[in-house]
Amino acid sequence: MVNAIHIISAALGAAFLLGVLKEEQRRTAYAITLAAFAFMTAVSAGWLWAFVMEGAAPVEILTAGGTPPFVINLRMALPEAALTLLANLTGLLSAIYLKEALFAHGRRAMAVLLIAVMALSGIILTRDIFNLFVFFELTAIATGGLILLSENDCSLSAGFKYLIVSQMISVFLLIGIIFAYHATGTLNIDGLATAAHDLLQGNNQAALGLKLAFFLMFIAVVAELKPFPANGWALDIYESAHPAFSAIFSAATASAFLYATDKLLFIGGPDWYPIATGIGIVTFVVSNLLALPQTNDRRQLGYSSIAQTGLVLLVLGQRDILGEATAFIAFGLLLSHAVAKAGLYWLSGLVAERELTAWAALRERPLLVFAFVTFIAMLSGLPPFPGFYAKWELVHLLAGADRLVLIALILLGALVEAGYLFRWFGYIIKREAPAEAAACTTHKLTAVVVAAAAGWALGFLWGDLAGTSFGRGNLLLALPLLFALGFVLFDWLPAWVKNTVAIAGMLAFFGLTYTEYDPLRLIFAIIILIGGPIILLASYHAHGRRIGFYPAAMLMYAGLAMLIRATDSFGFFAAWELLTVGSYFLILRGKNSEPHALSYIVFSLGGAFLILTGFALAAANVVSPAPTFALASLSQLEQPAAPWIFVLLAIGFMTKTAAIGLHIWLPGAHGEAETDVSPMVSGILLKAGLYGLFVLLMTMGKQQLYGIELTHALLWIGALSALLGNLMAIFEEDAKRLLAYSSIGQMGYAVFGLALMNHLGWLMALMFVINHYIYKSMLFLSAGGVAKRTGTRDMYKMGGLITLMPLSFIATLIGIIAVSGVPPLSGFGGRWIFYNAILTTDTRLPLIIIFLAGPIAFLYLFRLIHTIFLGQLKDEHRRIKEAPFWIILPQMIFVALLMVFAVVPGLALRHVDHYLNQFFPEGGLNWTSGTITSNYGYWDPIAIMIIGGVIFMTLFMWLLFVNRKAQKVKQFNIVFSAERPYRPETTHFAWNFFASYRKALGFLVQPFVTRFWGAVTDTLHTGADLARRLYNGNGQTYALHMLAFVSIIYWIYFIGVGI
Amino acid sequence: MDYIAMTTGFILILIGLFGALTNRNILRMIVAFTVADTGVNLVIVGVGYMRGRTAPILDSAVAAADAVARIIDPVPQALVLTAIVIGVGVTALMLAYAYKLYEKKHTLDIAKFTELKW
Amino acid sequence: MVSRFFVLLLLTGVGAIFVSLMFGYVPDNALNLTARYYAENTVRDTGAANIVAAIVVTFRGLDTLGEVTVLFLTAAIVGLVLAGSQQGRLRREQPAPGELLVTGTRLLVPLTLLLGVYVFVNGHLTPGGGFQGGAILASAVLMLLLADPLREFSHQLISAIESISGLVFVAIGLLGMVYAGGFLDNRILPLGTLGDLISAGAIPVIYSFIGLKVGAEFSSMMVNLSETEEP
Amino acid sequence: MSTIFIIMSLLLCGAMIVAGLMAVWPGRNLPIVILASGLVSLLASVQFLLLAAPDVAMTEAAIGSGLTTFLFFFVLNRVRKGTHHG
Repeated sequence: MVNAIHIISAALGAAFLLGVLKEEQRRTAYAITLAAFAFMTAVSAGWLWAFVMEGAAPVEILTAGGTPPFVINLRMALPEAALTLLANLTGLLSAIYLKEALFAHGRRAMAVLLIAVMALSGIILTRDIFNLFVFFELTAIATGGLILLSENDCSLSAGFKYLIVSQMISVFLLIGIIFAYHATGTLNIDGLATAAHDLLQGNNQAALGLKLAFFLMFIAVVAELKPFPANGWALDIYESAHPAFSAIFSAATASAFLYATDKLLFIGGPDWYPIATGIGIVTFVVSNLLALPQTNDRRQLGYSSIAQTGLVLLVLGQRDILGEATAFIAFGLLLSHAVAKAGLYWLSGLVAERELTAWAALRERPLLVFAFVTFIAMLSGLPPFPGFYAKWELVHLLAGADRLVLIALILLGALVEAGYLFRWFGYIIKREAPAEAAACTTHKLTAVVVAAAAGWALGFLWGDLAGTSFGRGNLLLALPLLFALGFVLFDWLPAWVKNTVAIAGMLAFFGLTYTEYDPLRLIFAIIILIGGPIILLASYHAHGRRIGFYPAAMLMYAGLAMLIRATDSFGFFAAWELLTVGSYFLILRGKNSEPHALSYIVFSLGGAFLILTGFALAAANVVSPAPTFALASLSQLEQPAAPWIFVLLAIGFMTKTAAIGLHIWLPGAHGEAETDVSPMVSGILLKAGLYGLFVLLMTMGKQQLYGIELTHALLWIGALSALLGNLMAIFEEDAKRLLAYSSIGQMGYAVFGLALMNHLGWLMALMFVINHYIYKSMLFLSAGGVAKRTGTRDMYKMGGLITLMPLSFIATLIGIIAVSGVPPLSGFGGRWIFYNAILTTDTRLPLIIIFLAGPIAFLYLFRLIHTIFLGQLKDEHRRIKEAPFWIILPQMIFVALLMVFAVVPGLALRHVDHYLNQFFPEGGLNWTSGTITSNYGYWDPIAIMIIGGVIFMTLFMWLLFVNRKAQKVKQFNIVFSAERPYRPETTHFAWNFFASYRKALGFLVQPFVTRFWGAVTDTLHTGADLARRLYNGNGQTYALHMLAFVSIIYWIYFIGVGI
Repeated sequence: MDYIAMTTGFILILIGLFGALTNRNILRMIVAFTVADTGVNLVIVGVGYMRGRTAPILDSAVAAADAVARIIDPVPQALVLTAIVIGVGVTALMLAYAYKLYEKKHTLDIAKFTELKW
Repeated sequence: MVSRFFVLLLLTGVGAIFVSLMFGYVPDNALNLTARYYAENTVRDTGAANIVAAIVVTFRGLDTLGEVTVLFLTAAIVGLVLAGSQQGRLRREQPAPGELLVTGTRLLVPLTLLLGVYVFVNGHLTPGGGFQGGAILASAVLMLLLADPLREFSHQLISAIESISGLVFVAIGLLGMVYAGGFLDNRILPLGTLGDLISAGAIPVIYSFIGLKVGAEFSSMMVNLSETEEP
Repeated sequence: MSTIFIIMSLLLCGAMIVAGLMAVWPGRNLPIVILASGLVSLLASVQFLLLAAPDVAMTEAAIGSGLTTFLFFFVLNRVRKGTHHG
């Protein structure tokens, strides 16, 4: 192996060599620079390879032929190899990226860049505290120089602010070092640690001196991590410096300083862990909050960088409970942050304007969008990236030690961060692109692409590590996920090819796996893996390549498939996050869906975090904790933790079923989605939440919290969701939103059924799972087809389409018959089981509410037929045609399915009914050929079908007979007088159709919930906006912050701890 | 004497920090920081001092054999050498910045350079 | 003024830290572990009479390498910062420097240079060394600048001296890895007799190049600062 | 002997603090301020001699008080001329 000191000697040699060159020989100078960086990178990479692959032992590098502590020594071990590789690689890529700037500024700038990166390696490698100081100063000065590479004039003042602060830091550091040396007689870090450990045994004068000395060193190093509030200078640097430098500053510098902090914590010992944790968590949460109202991209990234550094500091401070896993977690978070932040800063150099919305310039370049997605997914800790595995272990270990407040704060910060990152992504996809598209040269692109590739590679590596160390699966080896990711690579193919592959793939996967499901899961598997392809048939109508659709859709389906196949909590949660992200991308594709997609992802991630916490608590409380905690062992949980876990998980799952209170994202998200996406997210995705509830109730059953039966609470939530969802639907003018609100109601029924906690209730919930998939998919497709043809979704703008779009009409008609539960269609089966089921409960009030919800459903469903297909045809719609074939085809399949299912419900339900016997032996149904018997009565689907059919035909014939002489009235056969109304639609009979009901029931549909969540976001924004005035831009104030920070920590530690 | 040097050093540090935080003129801030730097150096050398011993240089007066009993701790001195040079480096850099800032706005008032904030 | 009061308050806090630091300070009666080693073994290991010099150049040579790099960096950055401001020298009439100054300079510059060289060449024996000698060299350049503010200095030459000295420093360090015990080990040359000018292995060589380098760097900073165009 | 040293060093330190205060006291003109800070360094270098640190004393004298002061004056010169012109 090449001695690691050559990282330093090569950089210095090259830097000095540059001085010999003439100012004009820039090309040569640049070549030398790149060669030096490449060499440095190769040395680090070689060591990393040796440590990882060959299991090499850590190496001490001695200088001057002596032994430490008398000479300075460096150490090369696994962490050092990884971190120097990170630093040098970032340096190399930034040097490539900076080509123009470096040519403009000449060899001196190149030398400064080389030395800056070398100094970072020095910080990482050195084991001598004063040597650390020297490298600190080198870093600080080089930073002062590199800031000047920026084209932004303000960088000058930012650099000066940094120099002021670094002067203060070096004063504290030096004083600390000399007193530590005096107390221990050594400058060697390992020696200091040993000496400190011995000295601190006694509580004498010298120990006090050492503690103070350590305090000064520690605070100086931590100050370089930009802790809140002493970090205004760093934000200014991030905002104004050249993006390539910010990439180094964020990725490499922060990592090196974190490692230096780790070395200091090694000296100081566990006494200092709480302080590190405190600084870390405050910085993490506050910085993320402050980033919320930010509109400048680089400054926002700066806030995010600071936050991430705080998070890693927190991890270092939790070493006492994280133990062996510390490195896995800290590196997972750190590398995710570093790669993503470097990539994002490099990307920001391709965007001309500094407004976040200007990033829409990237939209035309799928490669860049993909890179961006990779980066924000890494930052948000989504699977399959290292941050995800790290977050999982972190939360689990914290939960094991009962540090729940910390978990809550971490997840709050993470949620806020995900919020503004995804908001940003929404801008890219949805905002108007500026005139000039992203300008990228090959070398700039190289840096971004390498970062994105590194992100995926790290994801694989971390999955592998998680597998070997913690017994979790490597997500990147999961077949469904690989299949979905394949679409990213082949996104250049025409849409129909991808569609075919997608359908074939899903069906094939079902074929491969269908023997593995139990009857309950089989139903979900069929809906996802067969139902999915049926909806995908509608996607054949799309032309062109439809970039981005298939990766997103397949990611969602992959997540769903993995969800129902998951047997342990990790697999379940990973799948949950995957399907959440996939569906978010899908939803975002809708024309006006930017805000709705954002609220969807925020609610979903919030819910996911609750689930994560729930699982973590469960893992800590399972009677016999296993390396992998099987979902089934949820049933072993006992008081007092069990009900809390139940609550966390239930709320988490109900964010997906859009239970009332958590529903505000649904109408927009489902309503604004594309024609073939709405059925996917409504018909299939919502079932994920129900599946979660099934799993939860199957394992945990009834739980009591403060004397409240939690399933009763669920019962109420279900009933209220049903009532209010239906009520909100009836006042809706927009056909797709109406259907969306209706989903809230339908899911309410299903939750209600589940919460009944008996055989029939569950059967009913399953009926709803199946039925809702069929009829909601069908109705959404139908409404989507109509909207496609008419160009509007407002129902009062339609009318009389029955003759022009007869197939859509039939689908809608069948659909609403099925939804409303009128015989003969399968909805009735659902109702029948439903009525049987609710009769088994003895809670009266929710029962009444859910009864009430029934007729209300009929009111809004009626409008679909009445307003869209009946009535007068609008003039502008005279020439429209039936919806495209590919949109009609799945609808017809659904019609057939409904018929079949209505006649032989036993096909699906019979096995489940038997299966449910193991949970509820009582109250099952009796399936004899043709008829189904319950305790309360019997149901003969075939007879009902026949009777229903006869009645329908009779009525239909009679209607034709009485209508044969009816006179047709032309639409304009009305005499208008007076003025043209200001809002013409108000004169339409179908507008505000249920206004009279609104008078009576309107108070129930006031958007209280929307206002509540709106108020929450507003408060966060306003608070953050006020708080960030702290950073008034004055270098002196920042210095004051630094001093205040030092004093506060001093008082907290020495007074609070009371030495 | 070590206490005298240390106390003076600490006082100089405080004076320097006070000056850097209250003077709005950039050049004065830099001057104040050099005062603080000198204070730091004084503290470091003060910490290394031992009563009744001589400088760590071996010559006719101090033979190599009894150096252990005669000389003071050489390490802080070596550290201060480095610290002084680094200090002057930072000072020069800050001065160059000060000049450039002045060139940009024709003022040396730090409170005028607050374009970046929030 | 609120702000000044606040500053005083915070500084009181910092002062409290310092006071308790002094309170925790226990004077040593004997050399501690590290210092003892240096006192006992410097001669054996390095052959230098000036223990501080031995520490600076050898034992903590990496610090010193960092230190000259700091100066190198600073000189480079000062050059970078002021690059935009050096659009040619002002050629306006300036009062000619006094005869005394010019003559004095002519006399003193060679002497100063000699003194500087003496200081760093003897660094391993007497107080002083590369940094002090370098600063003295730079003061010669300073005198020239004062005597004739419009004098053209060859940036190329300064930069070449600076860089080549730096390269030699690194190269000697690397030679230490090949021929002696490690990076910057001075025993690549014979240690000689204690007290001789040619002794202490590579220390005088390194210190000389440090002196040249430091002199060049300080000169470069000053020349750059003095050559800036007036705003 | 050592009493004389202590008295000298006390005097030096007093002088240093006075010079230091002069260097940061608001209102004094810049050349004085710069010279005062150079004086602090110079006095410190004498103090270093007393503290048996000749190497440090030389360095502080040459670099801390000498070169730094000149660097300050170079910049001050530019800035002041600028003020007169502008």
